[in-house]
Amino acid sequence: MNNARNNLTTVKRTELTFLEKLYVPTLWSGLKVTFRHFWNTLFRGKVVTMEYPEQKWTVPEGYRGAPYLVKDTEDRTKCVSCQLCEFVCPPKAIRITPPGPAVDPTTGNVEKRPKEFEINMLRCIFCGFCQEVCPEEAIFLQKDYSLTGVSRSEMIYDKEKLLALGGVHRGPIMKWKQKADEARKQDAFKPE
Amino acid sequence: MAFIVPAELEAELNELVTHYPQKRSASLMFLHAIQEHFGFISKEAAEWIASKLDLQPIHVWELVTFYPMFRQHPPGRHQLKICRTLSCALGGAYALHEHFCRKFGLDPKAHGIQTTKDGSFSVEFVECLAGCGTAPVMMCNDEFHENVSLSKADELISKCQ
Amino acid sequence: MDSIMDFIYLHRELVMGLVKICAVLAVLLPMVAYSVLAERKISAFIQDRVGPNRVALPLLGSVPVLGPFLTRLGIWQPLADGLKSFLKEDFTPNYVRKAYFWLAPAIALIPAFMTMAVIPFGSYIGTEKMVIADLNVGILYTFGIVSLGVYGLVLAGYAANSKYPFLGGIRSSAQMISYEIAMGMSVIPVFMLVGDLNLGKVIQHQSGGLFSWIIFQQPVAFFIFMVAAFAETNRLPFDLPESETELVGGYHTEYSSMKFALFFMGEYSNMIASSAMMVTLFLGGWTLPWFGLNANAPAEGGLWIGIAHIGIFLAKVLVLMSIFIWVRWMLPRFRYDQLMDLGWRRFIPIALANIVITAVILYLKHAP
Amino acid sequence: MSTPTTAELKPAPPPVETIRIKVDGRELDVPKTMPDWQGKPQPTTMLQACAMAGLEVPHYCYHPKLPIAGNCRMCLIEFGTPMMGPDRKPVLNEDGSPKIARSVLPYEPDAARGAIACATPISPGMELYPSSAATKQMREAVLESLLINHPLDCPICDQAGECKLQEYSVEHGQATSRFVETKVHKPKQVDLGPRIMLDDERCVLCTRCIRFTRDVAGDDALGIVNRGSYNSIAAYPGRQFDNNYSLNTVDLCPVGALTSKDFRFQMRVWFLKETKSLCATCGTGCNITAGAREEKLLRFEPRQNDAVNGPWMCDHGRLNYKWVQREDRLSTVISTRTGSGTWTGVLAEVAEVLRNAPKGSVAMVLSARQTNEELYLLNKLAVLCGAITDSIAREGQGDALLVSPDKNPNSNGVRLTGVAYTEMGIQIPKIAAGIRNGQIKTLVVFGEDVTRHGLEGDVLSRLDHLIVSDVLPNETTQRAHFLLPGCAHIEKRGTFVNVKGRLQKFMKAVEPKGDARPEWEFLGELLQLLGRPENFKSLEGLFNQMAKDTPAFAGLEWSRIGDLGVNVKL
Repeated sequence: MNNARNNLTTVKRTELTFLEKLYVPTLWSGLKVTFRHFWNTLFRGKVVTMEYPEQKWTVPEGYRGAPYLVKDTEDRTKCVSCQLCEFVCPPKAIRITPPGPAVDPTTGNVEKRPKEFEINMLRCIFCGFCQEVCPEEAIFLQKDYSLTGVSRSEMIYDKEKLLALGGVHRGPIMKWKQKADEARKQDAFKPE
Repeated sequence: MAFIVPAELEAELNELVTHYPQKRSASLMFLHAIQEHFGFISKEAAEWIASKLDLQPIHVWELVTFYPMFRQHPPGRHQLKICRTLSCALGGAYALHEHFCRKFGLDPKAHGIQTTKDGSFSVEFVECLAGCGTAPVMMCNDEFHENVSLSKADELISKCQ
Repeated sequence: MDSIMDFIYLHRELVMGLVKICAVLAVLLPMVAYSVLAERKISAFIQDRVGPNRVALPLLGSVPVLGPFLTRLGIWQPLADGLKSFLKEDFTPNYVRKAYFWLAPAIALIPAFMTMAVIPFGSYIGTEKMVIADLNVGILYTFGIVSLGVYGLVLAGYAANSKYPFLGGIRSSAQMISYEIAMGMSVIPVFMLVGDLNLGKVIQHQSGGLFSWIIFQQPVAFFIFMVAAFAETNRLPFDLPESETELVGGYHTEYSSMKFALFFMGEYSNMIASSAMMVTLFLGGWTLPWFGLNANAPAEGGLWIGIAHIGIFLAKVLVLMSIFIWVRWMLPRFRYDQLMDLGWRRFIPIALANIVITAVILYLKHAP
Repeated sequence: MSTPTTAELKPAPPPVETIRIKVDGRELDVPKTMPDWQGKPQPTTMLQACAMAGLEVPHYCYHPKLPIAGNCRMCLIEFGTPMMGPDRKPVLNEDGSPKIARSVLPYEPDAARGAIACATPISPGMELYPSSAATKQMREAVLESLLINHPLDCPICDQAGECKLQEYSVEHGQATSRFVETKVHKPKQVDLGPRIMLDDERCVLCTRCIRFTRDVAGDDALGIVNRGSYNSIAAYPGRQFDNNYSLNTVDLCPVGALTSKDFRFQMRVWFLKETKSLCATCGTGCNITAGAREEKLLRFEPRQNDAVNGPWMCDHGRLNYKWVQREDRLSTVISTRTGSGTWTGVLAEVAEVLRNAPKGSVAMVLSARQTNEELYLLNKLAVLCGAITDSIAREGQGDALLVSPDKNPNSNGVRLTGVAYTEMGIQIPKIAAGIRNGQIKTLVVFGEDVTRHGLEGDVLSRLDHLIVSDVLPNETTQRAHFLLPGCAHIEKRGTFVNVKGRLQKFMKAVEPKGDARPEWEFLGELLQLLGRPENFKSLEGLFNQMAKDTPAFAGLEWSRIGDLGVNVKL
């Protein structure tokens, strides 16, 4: 205890001089600072404000905006409704309705797609867990930061809206395609 | 198409069952006999065997799909089996196979047994026919042919026709 | 027609009083509105922002150069704000003490207006003295009225019946009372110099050139008075009663719509009133030591001089208003104990010392 | 495997012969024999010995209720046996303990040779090393090999979350596969039968399904076709795998190869709230786990209870849950007399009717689908009104395994609570006659459509008051003057007594729809309105009171029934 105390360095608070105690010089320099800013803004146009609807912010790379669903380059919904994002979503903003037992034969090896996929943008906290957890690279946080609506129900984005906003993802990985191609190639080698 | 087994074959098969302690043990022999007689094992045949041996058809089907030489579809009238094991492969089995295929308008790269449209020939690769010294060897139906050159092959085809 | 003229002739003082009241209100209310705009704009500039620049009037906005210019200045913003105040939902929480809750905004606003009555905002126009009520005890009246202002705030804090307003109300009562003492004491030397409580006389006293302005004779008094005025009007760095960071809004937390706007107007009216008082007491009132503007306007042909006096007065008030706004962005809010310390242990002793010193100097000067 | 919690009177078992072995260096006495899947004593296996030592040996093909196949190799463990000298005597260490010879590969004495724990019996002095490095390596190798051709489509696989391949990969596997070759693709979405979908790519060929359907269900429909990497489970071409127990193979399948068409893609299993309940489709009373998400029932799964259903249940019972949440479900309480639509209002009216009914003018038809507690309360009500009571028998097809011919879940409850005696339904003609001759003016019906059981519409129209409680609408509920919407058993708690006299309790899985309330709740309130002192705020209290009042349930308490139920005297 003593040792610890001995090791401490005590920093002495400097006594203020009489002038400093009056604070008047300090006040004066403060007024100068504010006045300089006033002057620069008013007459030299040094404005930091961005006037939003006319001027728009350049969104940096890696910005986490609203999460949207993407399609691949062959116009397929990448989401297979594995519901991992629904599970991981901290504010429970995602709600997926799985497709039920009917299988769409056009999907090839991808047997499953969401019947409905809803994100409540009022609940979404843009944390990016959904993107991180997605095994199919089907949901991405995109650059939209200004989401507006006039009702709560309007802010629940459904599958069509999410897909339309999400656009096409040009990623090189297309699991279903690779699997389907492999399987097709092997059909020829199948024993009778 | 009803599956009818001739009486003498059935009698032969009935006798075959008695060779084994359990009926089920006769399944392979049954399959061989049926294939010999009909050329292949149809689903009806498999079901017939199953009922004959007090089995479920799936048990017979397991055997049929396990052994590649049990056929599930009718082969051609003349079956050309070309050995492709190492010695014959080095000795020109693939060229021979391709030759047959071209002759019959079949795909030389396709896998498995191929039958001509008129059903007269079927061509396939088989594993070792135990004639390595005289590669390439092949079988035409049950006949064994050694040192099969392309001209010999043509000869074989014309003989069959 | 004649009867009306007769009435005017008979009750000249009453009629002129009403006219002056109307004129003062007609100037004061827009000043309140535009001081809000000034506050927003100046604050914005100090913070490198642009401030309100969106509200456009339908017709004026489309005038080629002027329209967009005025819009960018935010000239129409106060109109929109005022309109908004009326259109917003006037929400009264159901747990408040309704009568006091409704009364408080009015009580907060009225004293600020009443202070204006004794301030001489000009010399003469014609034969009419430019003050609503030329009281002999003007300054006493002012202090009497100003101390009423605190009731509006305390009442609001009490009536809202919730904790933030309550704390705001308590803070405001303590702060107002503390600084009123310092303020009152700081002006005593002024009247010792002038020898009269009439504010008109105070201005007469200062009409002898720039250095006859009392600020140069009593700088300490002016400083204390100004700081106390900041405290009285709840301006930063003394905005403890409404400090939004800790009390959400203090005494007006529960107010909305026009009732909130009344508090707002009250605050800005108070600022204007304090500025006017400072101008009157320390900065020579409507006088200007040049161009012969020091003397009263003559009754004949002195109309322009009379108007110029009013303009001078307003200009001085505006400069002080700007200082109010300017200071806001320079100092952080005091802690409550610092506030009390400053009031009781610094300003009151200094003001007392100032009185004594002034008295001594005056005695020595006039001593035979 | 848990055993029934209540002690049943049985002769004390004979002392068991034990073998002393070591598991991970810990000495342990294990019985020499253990019951196999059919209950016959068989030499104890390494796997069972490890389980007794508290160590789980991973396995796919092994299942305690199926014959042993030993084909997945997942349960490989390293072991050692006491070393024998040339003189056939144990070799001893210096300290006198027997020297252990670790089992090694014949020509590679440094590499351990594992044994499949599920099929290798233990012998005296044996040492098992289920946690050794060699065992770990064997498990890694087996998993790697099982995953060579696995499609890894967990995101769309319904088994994900309860998949042994996933679990063991995490627990015992390697993080990465060394295989870069193209995977073998096998048929996906194979329609195996009306209720089963097969994905051959995911199959690990453990043959649990084949053994189940051959040895337990007795419908030898499945086999393995093709050879080598193309091995796949199949039914005979053109035949359906459609026996009434086919869905058990979905539970058995350790991976996602066999999936239920009904549950397929409906919901990921980790979202399901699981509730211990019973199947109420027949009198067997199979124990089930009901899976629901946000008040929507999604599946029933069997819950192991060796005294009732083992680990199985029939497909019919398993899929018999959809009616509970049907759209036309009764969900409003209503009195057609006054139009009142609140429970307080309607119950007050019903109480008024029953209070003013003269003795002998009330009859009650109560369903054997009601719980014991409800039947007990209804019986109290009947005594209060002097009513004659009866229930309705429901006979159907049974089978040798689980399905009972009695289609009521609580026929014995009806008998034991005194609602009906030996034969159900003998009073119905009497009630019908009573209504016809005007003696019976008030009829109380719980859970039955009496128009189909001898009290046709024209009979009912003679009644002054028809008080009906049910779950689904039918002709009787349409004619009701007072309609009290009740709950399906999955929406409430209670007990049933199955055909063999086992009293079992079940829990509430989902909330009832609309106004519907558990019958015991409003029956308690009704009895109070009629001046009875009882006020049953909780089902526990009600059950304990019933146990006191009912001779067959004497000595029982809700808290002591346990999840697997108790036998009562019939």
